[in-house]
Amino acid sequence: MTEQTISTPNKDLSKELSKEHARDVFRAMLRARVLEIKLSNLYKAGKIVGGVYIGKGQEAVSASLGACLTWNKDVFAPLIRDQAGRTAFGEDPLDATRTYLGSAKGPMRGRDGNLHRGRPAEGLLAMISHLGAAVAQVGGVLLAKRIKGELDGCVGATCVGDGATSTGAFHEGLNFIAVERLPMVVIIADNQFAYSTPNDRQYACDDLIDRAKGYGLEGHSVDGTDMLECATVIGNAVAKARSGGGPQLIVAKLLRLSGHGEHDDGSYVATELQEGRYGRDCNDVGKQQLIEKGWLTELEYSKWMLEFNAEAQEAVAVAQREDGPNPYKEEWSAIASPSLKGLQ
Amino acid sequence: MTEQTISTPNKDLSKELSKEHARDVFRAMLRARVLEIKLSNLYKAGKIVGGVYIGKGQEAVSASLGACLTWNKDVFAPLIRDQAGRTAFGEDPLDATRTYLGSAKGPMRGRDGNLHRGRPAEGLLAMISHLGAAVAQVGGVLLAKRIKGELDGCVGATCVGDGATSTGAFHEGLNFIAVERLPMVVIIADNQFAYSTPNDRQYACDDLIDRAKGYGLEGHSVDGTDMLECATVIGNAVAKARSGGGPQLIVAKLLRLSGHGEHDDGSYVATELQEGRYGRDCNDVGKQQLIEKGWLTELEYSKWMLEFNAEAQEAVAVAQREDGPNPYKEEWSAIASPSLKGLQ
Amino acid sequence: MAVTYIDAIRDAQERALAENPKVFLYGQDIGKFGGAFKATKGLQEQWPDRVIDAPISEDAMIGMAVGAAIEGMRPIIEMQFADFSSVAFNQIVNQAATHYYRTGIPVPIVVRLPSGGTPGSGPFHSQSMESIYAHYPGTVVVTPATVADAHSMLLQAVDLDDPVIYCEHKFLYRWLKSDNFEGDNLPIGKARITRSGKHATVVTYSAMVHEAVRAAEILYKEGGWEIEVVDLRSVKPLDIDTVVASVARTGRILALGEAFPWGGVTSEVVSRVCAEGFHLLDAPPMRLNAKDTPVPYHPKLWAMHRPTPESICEALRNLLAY
Amino acid sequence: MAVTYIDAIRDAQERALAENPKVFLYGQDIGKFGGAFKATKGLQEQWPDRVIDAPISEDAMIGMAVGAAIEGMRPIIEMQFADFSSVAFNQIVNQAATHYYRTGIPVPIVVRLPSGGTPGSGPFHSQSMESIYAHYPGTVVVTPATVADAHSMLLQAVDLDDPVIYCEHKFLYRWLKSDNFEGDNLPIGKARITRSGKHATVVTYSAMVHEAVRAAEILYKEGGWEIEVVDLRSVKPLDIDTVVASVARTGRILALGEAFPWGGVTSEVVSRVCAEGFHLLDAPPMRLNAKDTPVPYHPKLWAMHRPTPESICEALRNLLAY
Ligand SMILES: Cc1ncc(C[n+]2csc(CCOP(=O)(O)OP(=O)(O)O)c2C)c(N)n1
Ligand SMILES: Cc1ncc(C[n+]2csc(CCOP(=O)(O)OP(=O)(O)O)c2C)c(N)n1
Ligand SMILES: [Mg+2]
Ligand SMILES: [Mg+2]
Repeated sequence: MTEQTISTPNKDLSKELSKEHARDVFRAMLRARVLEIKLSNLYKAGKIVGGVYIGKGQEAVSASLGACLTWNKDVFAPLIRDQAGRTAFGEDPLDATRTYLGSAKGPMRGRDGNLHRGRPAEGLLAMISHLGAAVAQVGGVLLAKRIKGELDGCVGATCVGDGATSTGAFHEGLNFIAVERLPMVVIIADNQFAYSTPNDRQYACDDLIDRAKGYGLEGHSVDGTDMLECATVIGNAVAKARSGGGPQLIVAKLLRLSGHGEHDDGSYVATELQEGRYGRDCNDVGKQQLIEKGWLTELEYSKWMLEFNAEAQEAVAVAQREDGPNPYKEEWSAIASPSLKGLQ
Repeated sequence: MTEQTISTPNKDLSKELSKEHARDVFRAMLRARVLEIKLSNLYKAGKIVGGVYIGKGQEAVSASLGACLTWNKDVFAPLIRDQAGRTAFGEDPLDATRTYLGSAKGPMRGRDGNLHRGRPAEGLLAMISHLGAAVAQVGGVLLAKRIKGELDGCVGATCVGDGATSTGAFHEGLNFIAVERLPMVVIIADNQFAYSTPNDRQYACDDLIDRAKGYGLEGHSVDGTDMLECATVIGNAVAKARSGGGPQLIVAKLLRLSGHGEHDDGSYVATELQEGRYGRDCNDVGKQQLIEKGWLTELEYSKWMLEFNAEAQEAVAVAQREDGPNPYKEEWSAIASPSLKGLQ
Repeated sequence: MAVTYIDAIRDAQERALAENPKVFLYGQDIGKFGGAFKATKGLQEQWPDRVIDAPISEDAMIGMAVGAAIEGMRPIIEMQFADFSSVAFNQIVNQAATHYYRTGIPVPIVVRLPSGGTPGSGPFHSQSMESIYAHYPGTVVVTPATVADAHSMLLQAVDLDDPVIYCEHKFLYRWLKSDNFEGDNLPIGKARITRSGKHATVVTYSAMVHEAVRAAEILYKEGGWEIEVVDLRSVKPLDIDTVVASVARTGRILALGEAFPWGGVTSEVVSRVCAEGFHLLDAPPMRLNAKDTPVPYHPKLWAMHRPTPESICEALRNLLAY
Repeated sequence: MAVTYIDAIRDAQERALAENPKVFLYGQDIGKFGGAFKATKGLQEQWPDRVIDAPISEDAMIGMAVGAAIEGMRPIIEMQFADFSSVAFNQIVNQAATHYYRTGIPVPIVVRLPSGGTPGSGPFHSQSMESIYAHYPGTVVVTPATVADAHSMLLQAVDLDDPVIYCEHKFLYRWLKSDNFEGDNLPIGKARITRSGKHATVVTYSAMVHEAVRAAEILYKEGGWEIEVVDLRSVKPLDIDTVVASVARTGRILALGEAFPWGGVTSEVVSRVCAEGFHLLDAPPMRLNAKDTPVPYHPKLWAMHRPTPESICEALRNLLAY
């Protein structure tokens, strides 16, 4: 697990969802959920400094995206609620635990924390906090690949929330990828809240998918709680972008099933919403759907749960055993150029 | 002319365009054109430092907006090509000549120049250069009026170009006014170029009006070279916003009939475009339309031209006679608070 | 009953709303939720029309505020974190800060920036941006270090006619307590001698005032050194008279700040002291800032990135030994 | 045949494109049109896929560049005016400048900022933003003052692994001429003695180097004063060794800049000289900056807003008289 072994082959999904792919998506959803529950517990036990932000309820959307992306070939900029997408894409759970727990061995070496992690050299960008900023960045990776003549068959992807759609960065980024017609998929996970702010204080259109046309993007709507729908729609959108169909915008409707972070009880989310159409848990839905299709048995499910629990447990244990960064051995420089090291 | 005398009464336009209003719009178009030709000539003669930016070809759009706004009540943030809107709204031509020629008596006192002028206390905002920044600002004026209980019957307005739609500021501003449902009219004058950049490098949708729905704005398209259509459509949109119909987005199609500024020959504009549908001059169209309707005679037109030429001539002459700012008498402080004057 | 620094910010806003109908609050999650740090808790209930939730649009938030101020209002804008004001940078420095100079119409807005580092907050929730905004003509930048200053300076900021960047330090929010909000009500633009001394002066502001006092205590115990601590309170305008008067007494100065080391408040302080009190200096004026990297996430790195009582003592020992 | 400062910028970009397939140019109107200042004239014809017109989206332009750099490219981004980089501020300081520190993956981008005042350009087409970007860890900020430096430093900037803010002064574009682009090819990070002297040192950069030389000439004629002029060339890193060595010779320093007076390069220079060469100073280190207002439009105001040979001479006379 310490090596980067989990990767997903380049899937060129046809309209028909395969059993194999659906199971991959669901496994990533489960793995992410299990890992995030661990992280949440660690936070509540005071073992994680800063904050923990989980993607409960958004796993179907996120995993459906990540499962279509190929490590070391595609580029993915996950945001706040994309543990499932990271997992499906191929992020090692140790990257998460090490970053949250501040192990010096994590990809961020204690310099950055929680969600602000990635492996940019392998296609997983490390988000900054400023919402919307990743859209243009992913576009830049793709533009670079185009200039180098290496774009063929590649795709870029990112997820944002409803709140992030209000940022200028998001707008400029979307417009840029549309003008350049880059093979990119942008998912808006419209979970009805930005922190405490409900949609009616965030935007005034009926549905954010109404924005697709205005950018000249192909648009897709999806029920973010319906795993099979997510896997199909998102899978097709990725396949379309990959095969030259131009940039794709997907709006997934769902509900954030946690607080904004684990410090937040989310008590401002009305009960009607929790009990409403999008209040259901996509992981429950996904399990049900696979079982109904005969693509999963209860026994398998239990085995997976055991496996993922053990994996998460181990990832936490490893990270907890590791030292944090040693401030006395830090280089304390933000400069990369060898000729300028030590100058200020 | 040195006093602010020209103002337009609050017009609540019905669908039917009145002769009176159509003539007002056209007069403003002519006055602006005449003034800007003078300014352009001054620039070419080396009498204006910096640059001159004119609205040739965009007068119908701009005047149709300005003519529906009431000085000292409504709020208007003109942009680059809005001399006609300024004139129709009630800006004294002296404000233009004084600002361009750097008279200390102008509203900007030589501190800012050319288009960066206004009378914010009277509802005419003074643009900064950064495109898109005025949208939220106008919205802020309206929000303030709402909080004060003075919003009833007021309207706010601004114009931007096709290029400005790519800015994050424009997006954030539009979204904000939509969420607050402010009585505001935003016109996109899509003149097919942003400086030298043609639309296909600026946006990827078929028509910028496709963006209205995505913001939850009511949208209107108009042929910006057709004066009567502009006066009607823009007039109705302003009336609608004023009477509680919520924010309105108008996209006017036209062609910039000048260079970006008078330093630019605009040679990158293809002949087909100049000879195409939007290549015609709205001022010619407007004159023709009024004459056909029997709302204007050639004789009147000639009298107006004489009148406006004299007015522009006088405005230039006055400004040229006036002193520029005296740097030795400047306060050289950007601080307004009396208690902090002189501190740094 | 003790009140905290964040209580002071909340109470000042409550009073401003109560006393001045021109005041309104605008920011993300500040309404029913009461703000990410609860600085506006309960205020929307009392003034539903004057405590308004904003979309995640920092640029538009400031653009809006400028328009509202032109229309005579006195908006207080909450940035969720100072770091996100980077997105509003243009509207702050080019729209708000230039408006009075250009047009003669003032833009009295207050922009609240939850600033500074706390353990585990990382590069994008820890920044100190006072130097960025202070560089531009037309701004006022305040950096309260005490509960009473947090209170009175916010009220004063609302009354100023200029855009005020109000840098509130997150580390002080709940940690810093006082019996009440009362203080000496010094005006913005005046520094304060927080602790008097005679051997050296530390000029600082915001959370570092407390670290400086700690360092002063250590050195006093260690060798009877009496370190004077000057709290700038506002970094623009910067009360150089009080600073120079202190240097006149001590002959030695350390300018201390939590921000990045290139430029910034500490270099401005040193430069001004040189310009106005060079002959008073018995030793080279010194600076101590954070290290020249983004603010790190890990508490151990964070603790070494910013100045600490220990590193301040070390700097002061060098200064005293000169 | 004379070449100009803007020719140097254009030629350096041409060479970078020719020699390094990783280089590409991105900016508004830089393609067929050749850029607002013609710095990219004819380049798109030669490299249609590597000279790309951008929408008016400064934030996205830098976001794009960061992504491209991560993917191994070396983009050069043209801001139409430095002033508009305010809209890209967040992407520059938070995305580009932090990336290497956070991830270990460098972000080698060059951001060209047409900077500084020219008569009639006004508050939003005249700004000098070097201090803003230099404040942040992870940036390199260069400010060439000569034709040869404009050329060599742009090529060097492309080769550096960090985000480089390349501040090119618009006033020098066509006014500053040279026989060719050749120079001493000093590396970024090294200052240069532009004129040697023994009575006082002026430390400056960009267009002000030429104003300083003019002032030095005036004072030489006036009273035989020999003023040394140090051209910093890059303000971050800042070559304090060369500055201090100069102060060792002259004992007197004036830090001169065209930017706003609060903070900035001049205060950083003064502070560092104090830290590293205090004992060498025979007089208080002085600063001269622009006035504390936005850059005014009117040429008469503009000429008084920025330092001029006359105001520099006045400052130097005071310095020499101390
Ligand atoms: C530019 C910017 N402003 C403010 C914030 C603070 N912030 C972090 S997450 C968040 C809410 C995001 O909501 P949304 O985009 O809907 O994502 P969700 O949390 O619902 O997944 C806010 C306001 C930020 N990160 N960036
Ligand atoms: C944020 C920003 N970036 C760049 C510029 C420089 N600039 C001034 S006008 C202009 C073109 C504007 O095009 P458009 O919005 O279509 O208006 P038009 O000139 O066609 O009326 C540009 C790029 C600017 N003013 N603001
Ligand atoms: Mg959300
Ligand atoms: Mg245009």
